[in-house]
Amino acid sequence: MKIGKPERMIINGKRLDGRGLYDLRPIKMRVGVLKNADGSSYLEWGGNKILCAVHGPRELHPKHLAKPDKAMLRCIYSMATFSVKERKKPGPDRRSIELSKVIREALENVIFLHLFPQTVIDVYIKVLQSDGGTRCASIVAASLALADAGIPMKDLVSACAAGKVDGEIVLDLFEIEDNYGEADLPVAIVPKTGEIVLLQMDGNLTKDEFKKALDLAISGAMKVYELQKKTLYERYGERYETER
Amino acid sequence: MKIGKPERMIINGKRLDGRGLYDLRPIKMRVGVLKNADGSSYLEWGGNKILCAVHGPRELHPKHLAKPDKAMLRCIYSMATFSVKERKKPGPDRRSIELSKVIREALENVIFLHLFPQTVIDVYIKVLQSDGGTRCASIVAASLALADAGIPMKDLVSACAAGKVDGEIVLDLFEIEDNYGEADLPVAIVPKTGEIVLLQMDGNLTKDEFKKALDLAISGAMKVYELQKKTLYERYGERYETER
Amino acid sequence: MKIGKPERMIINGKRLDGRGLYDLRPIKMRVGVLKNADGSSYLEWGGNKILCAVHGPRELHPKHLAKPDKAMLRCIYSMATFSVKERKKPGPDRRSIELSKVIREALENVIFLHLFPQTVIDVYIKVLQSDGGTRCASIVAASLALADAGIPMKDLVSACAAGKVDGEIVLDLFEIEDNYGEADLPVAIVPKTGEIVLLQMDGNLTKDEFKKALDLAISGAMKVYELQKKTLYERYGERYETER
Amino acid sequence: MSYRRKLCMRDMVNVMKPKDEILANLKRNFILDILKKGKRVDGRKFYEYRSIEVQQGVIKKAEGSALVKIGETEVLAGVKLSIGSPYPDTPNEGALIINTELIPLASVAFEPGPPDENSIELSRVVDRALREGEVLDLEGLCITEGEKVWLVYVDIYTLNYDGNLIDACCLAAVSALMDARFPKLEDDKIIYEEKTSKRLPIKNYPLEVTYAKIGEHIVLDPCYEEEEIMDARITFGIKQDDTICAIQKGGRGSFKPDEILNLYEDAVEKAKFLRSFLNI
Amino acid sequence: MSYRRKLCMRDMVNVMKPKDEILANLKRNFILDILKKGKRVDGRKFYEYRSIEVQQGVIKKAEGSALVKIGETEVLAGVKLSIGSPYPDTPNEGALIINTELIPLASVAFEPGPPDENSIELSRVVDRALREGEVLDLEGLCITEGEKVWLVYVDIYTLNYDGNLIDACCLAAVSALMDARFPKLEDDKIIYEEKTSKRLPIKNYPLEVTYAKIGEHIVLDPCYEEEEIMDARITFGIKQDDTICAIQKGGRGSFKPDEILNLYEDAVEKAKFLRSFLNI
Amino acid sequence: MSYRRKLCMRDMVNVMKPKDEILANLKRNFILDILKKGKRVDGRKFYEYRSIEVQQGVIKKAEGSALVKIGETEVLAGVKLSIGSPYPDTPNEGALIINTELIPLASVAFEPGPPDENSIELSRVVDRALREGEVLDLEGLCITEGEKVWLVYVDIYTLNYDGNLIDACCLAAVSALMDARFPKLEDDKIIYEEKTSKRLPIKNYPLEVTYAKIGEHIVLDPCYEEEEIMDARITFGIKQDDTICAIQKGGRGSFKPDEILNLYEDAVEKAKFLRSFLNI
Repeated sequence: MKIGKPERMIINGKRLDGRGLYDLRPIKMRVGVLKNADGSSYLEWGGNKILCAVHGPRELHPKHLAKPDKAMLRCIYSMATFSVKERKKPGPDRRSIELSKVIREALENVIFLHLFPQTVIDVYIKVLQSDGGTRCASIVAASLALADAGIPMKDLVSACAAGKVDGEIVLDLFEIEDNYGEADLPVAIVPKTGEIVLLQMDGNLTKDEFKKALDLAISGAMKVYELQKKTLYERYGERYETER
Repeated sequence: MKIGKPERMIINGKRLDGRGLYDLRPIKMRVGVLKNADGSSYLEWGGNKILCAVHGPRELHPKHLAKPDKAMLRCIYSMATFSVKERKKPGPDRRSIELSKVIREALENVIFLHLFPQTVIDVYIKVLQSDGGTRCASIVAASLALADAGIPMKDLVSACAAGKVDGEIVLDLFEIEDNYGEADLPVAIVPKTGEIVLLQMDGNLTKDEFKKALDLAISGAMKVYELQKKTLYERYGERYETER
Repeated sequence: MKIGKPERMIINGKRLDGRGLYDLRPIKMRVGVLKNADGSSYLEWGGNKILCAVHGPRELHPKHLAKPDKAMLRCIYSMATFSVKERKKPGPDRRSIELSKVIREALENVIFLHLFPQTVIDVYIKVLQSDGGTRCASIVAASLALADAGIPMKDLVSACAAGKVDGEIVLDLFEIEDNYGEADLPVAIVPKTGEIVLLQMDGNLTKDEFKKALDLAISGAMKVYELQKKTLYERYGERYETER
Repeated sequence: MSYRRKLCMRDMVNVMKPKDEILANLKRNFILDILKKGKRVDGRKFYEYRSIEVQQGVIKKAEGSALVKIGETEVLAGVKLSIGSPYPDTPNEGALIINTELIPLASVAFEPGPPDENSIELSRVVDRALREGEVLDLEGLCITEGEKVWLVYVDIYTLNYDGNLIDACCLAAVSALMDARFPKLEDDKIIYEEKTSKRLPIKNYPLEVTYAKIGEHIVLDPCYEEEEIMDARITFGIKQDDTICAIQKGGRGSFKPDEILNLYEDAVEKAKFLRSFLNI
Repeated sequence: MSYRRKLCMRDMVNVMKPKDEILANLKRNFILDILKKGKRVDGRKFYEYRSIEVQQGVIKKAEGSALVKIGETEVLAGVKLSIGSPYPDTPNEGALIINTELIPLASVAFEPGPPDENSIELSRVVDRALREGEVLDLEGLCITEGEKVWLVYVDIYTLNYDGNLIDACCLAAVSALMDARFPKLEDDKIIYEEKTSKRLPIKNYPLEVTYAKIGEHIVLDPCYEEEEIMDARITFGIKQDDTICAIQKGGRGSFKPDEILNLYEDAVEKAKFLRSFLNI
Repeated sequence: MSYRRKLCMRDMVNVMKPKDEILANLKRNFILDILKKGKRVDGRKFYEYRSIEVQQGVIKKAEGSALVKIGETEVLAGVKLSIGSPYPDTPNEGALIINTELIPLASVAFEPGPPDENSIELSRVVDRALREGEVLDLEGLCITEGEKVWLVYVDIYTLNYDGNLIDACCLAAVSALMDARFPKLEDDKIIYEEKTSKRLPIKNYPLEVTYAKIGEHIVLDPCYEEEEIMDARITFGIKQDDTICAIQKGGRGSFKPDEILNLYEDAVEKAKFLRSFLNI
């Protein structure tokens, strides 16, 4: 057994942070928080604190990299050195390069990139504090910032993880559960259609557990979607409507 | 004396792998082994296992790097991490950069580069297993792959090393002889003309020893040349003829 | 107290190298020392030995980096590995990148960059031996090399440091004073106008000390300026005249 | 569109599609047309692997090695051992370090230089299945608790790229680990020249199974032409007890929950099929 | 010009200035015109800071943290502690390692990738004030002389760039150091989850005050529009005893000696003002 | 052409040669014409060095140093010592680490940045002669067997490039090693300020001699103009017992075996000549 692992992580149906098995952590969202960005958002999700800026669409230099029929989407996910227990070395590591890729692919699904040929849209995600589940939180923050930038999308992307801890399927793992639990299943969806645009898993699940976790994660993402819409509504004074 | 050095490397005129002083190790050659490459080859030479792919001639990007009157030849020699006793760190080191350069220069001698202006020809050499003499083996593999790619050459390049071990001039050193011997002299030639297109030496030789080793290496390269021609003949059903 | 720090650095008004408080170290200057450079200089200033080469103005590649209305000035300050007590690792470090920037900015002040649109002027400074005060010495060497290259300037830039050692304000700190003194204040000026084009400080000074040190550094730079003019005069047989 | 919109004028921009885009669309339509007829571009069934070959022991210098071919896709995995210190929080465990490299031999699409995001994703996806699937009993790699442990490096090179590198690399890695033997240890120094007969402490045999989604169609083991135009990809890491140990979805396309659950079931069967090439 | 002149013919070269240059000149003239009237582009007085906010303790994972806003400029500093060996020539001193990063969130002008010269200069200028201003008593970071000392990392990220990052970063760093508490130490292992109530050994409160020169005008705390067209910049690091601990002049413009001496006096007052946001 | 030929249509491609190519050909023809008359572009004989200067002790901060000029080619070598651990398989030997850098001061052809292949080849060719020629008795660098040995760094900078850097760098390196003195050692700490009178354990004096082949002509010590258009280059590392310790052929041209044997004989004489500048 790993040194540092708690003996039990679920006691009388309650998790170490007091939540029930299927509870989300508290979530706060704001958009338009950075003056210089074309769109921006700040998200607190449990102990996660995430700042996201969107620049663009704007011309891409050098021009030969630009795509003639659509915008290029670039995405950089990175963690502040002090966002984790032991100081993280600055600069990109392999994990953040992979995460940047899967987050970008999830966002590409909903953005009408063909409306902005020859341009680039940059999404910068900075994890200021990390507490498990930063990739889901990052996608949620990024789609808010894209909406704030006025970039047309078929829908917001929403996301939530489920997983297995002490033999139980639970929603929205926090750091300790992430580190010492049996499985983590982050899922991002396009809420209107129910399509899954990000799916990763590591750990160990039987078929039934997997089915249960997948359903649970999707239901979590749907709750987060309501918060996203509310945030945009409060900011822009109208009910959030998707494009077309 | 270095720890690990055998007390004697030649016993009763036989080398540690059982060869006589002037014997080549067993050599196997194949061409056309990789589907995606324009030309490819696989070479086993003693314990060396080398895979080579040729891509091109094809357009070079960015265009301003292209040469208006001929093809650019690029060559990358690299070793698999598990090709040596102690795992090699991935990525290019100074040795492989130097070897890539001298191998490229040897190949440039024979390729009719002026037939393909504005293009690039890439030669990728991967040493999958190393047992001494990889640069000669790489040149031999590369010229087979270039021939397999149908790139016109004035001749194949062939190569072999000679050296000094336990005071004797010997042909085609294997790893232990390379590490603990007194001198290593890799030579690449254009067999038809006898020109020397690669020549390096490290160790210690008198003038007479050098002369003897040079002659021996050239004779070794001529034997390898016969194998190269045979390989191409078997593959292409006609006697190998050089371009004009 | 740092290990290695001398107990006293000023004894009876004399410094460890025998100078009085307001004395410059011996300075030797030469121009036109490198055949390949468009302009060059060699400077010995106390134990500092600095070689400087200027290449340009010449066309800048790739062209899109060129400035349409003036020359780009690039400057690289670097130290030889053996210029310091313990071998310096090769390659640029953060200190030399900062110094390159502030030296370039000082030189930009005097060069008529708008006379050479679309071009680049490169200034390469190599510290062969270091003995404290290399940034001032580098600026002095660089403006000599620029003059040697025939690049029009409104004036030479001259420079000198002052500082605080053992409680006294002194001129032109050498290495030990630099390492163990209380403050170092390098200053570069345009002598004709008295403008300050480089100013840095680290250490601790009261207002009166700062004023005294600044005056002293400027007076030192004026003395160095005379040596610069003399050097150019001896080389080019006419009194140095600034442009326009 | 009912809220702030900075960029509406951009919609007017009208740019000619160059030939590359047209060509890509033609290719996609060609492959889609075939799929609509229930066939694949190379004649396979939708949920069928290409021919598979596994050859162990090809690199004697390595402690273990395996060459795997899936159709024309070809990868080589080698295992090297060395000795290191354990992590402070797992003092009695060795380490497994897996690295996959997209080398330019395999395709003109793979550039020389440091690994790009595709290379890193591949490397991490293979690593994830083996790590989470507990291919090795890491405690079996302990030499002296808290001091010395075996470090097991698995390096995988792509030799020819014709689609579905993930499954090939994972199969090659497991096969090379099975092939590996500990080298002799003398006074804590490794005598690489002398291999013992002792195998690595293999605990599980996790393998990866990858599907591509093209339009509404899903196919197993995509070949190069299919990968080139696919919308999305999904990989399942499956252990021999049929549990799942890793998933990775890739590409900008999407999957429906039902599709994923169905593919999971198929993947369990396919993992069994792959495991037959390892004789287990 | 009375000596060798290689390049006279180049003077003839006549190149059209493109729009960018024209635009830059227009901007500069616009701001200069306002300055000539004794005003600034955002309505401030010449020697006036924008509104300042300091918020400590914003990142609980860090040992200390502070968010600082100067107008729309926003930076976040975090302090992390670890244990290391002292330098041989200072066996009883810990170390302070300060790093400032210009991240692209803050401005389209900041590119991703390794730090450029602007980033390095900013980082070093902030470092210089804190190091030379002896913000920490490094001997108070010693755990075991010659063996173990605390390493104090201060990492500062720019969140929004609207000019004068130096003053904001320095203020944030000092504030984060003041906010920091030592974590618990158990058998020389750091228990990051449990902070003690023990503060870092703060010795001085050095702060930086920056002025920009535009034409003949000098203004405190330049905003983005002013920095964009300024000729030169000067920064003073000031300790609470009003002595100076660091200076950095930037830009291709120049200062007169008198200007510098006058600015020093003003900077002493402004440093007091900044210190009021730290409640000292 | 008697076998598979994929690319025949490319032969048709007809591209105008730009001016650069024409200029290079003109230069080459000009130099070849002179060579055909038995002369060289700078008036030397074919097998003649340019004037050589060797100046030791030019950098006092270094343990040893030498400035070498061959014609207008100028290089500076410096020796620095430090203390390190021996390699496990040579516990009683120190190490010699040689590095040569093509710095942009020396030529517009040398770009700033990490070393390119030319820089690496130069560095390794100089290293090879010194290492294989056993310039130092590495056992004489042992301080405590298996624990502490001297590391000898030789760093060589090109100051002005006018051809034949190899010979100049090798001569400078040997000369700097001969100039070097051990610094004082106190409790295993190096007192760099105090040099002892003890020299490094020089064992051999290997030097390098380089020839260029232009057309059918071979010349010693090529100058810049000759290197620019040469077909090939060959370098011999020669010890003072006239044996050979290193060879490097460069360039896409070729040599005949007889040419190489003849050059070897000449190189032995030329190495003696070079050694006279070291007073041995």
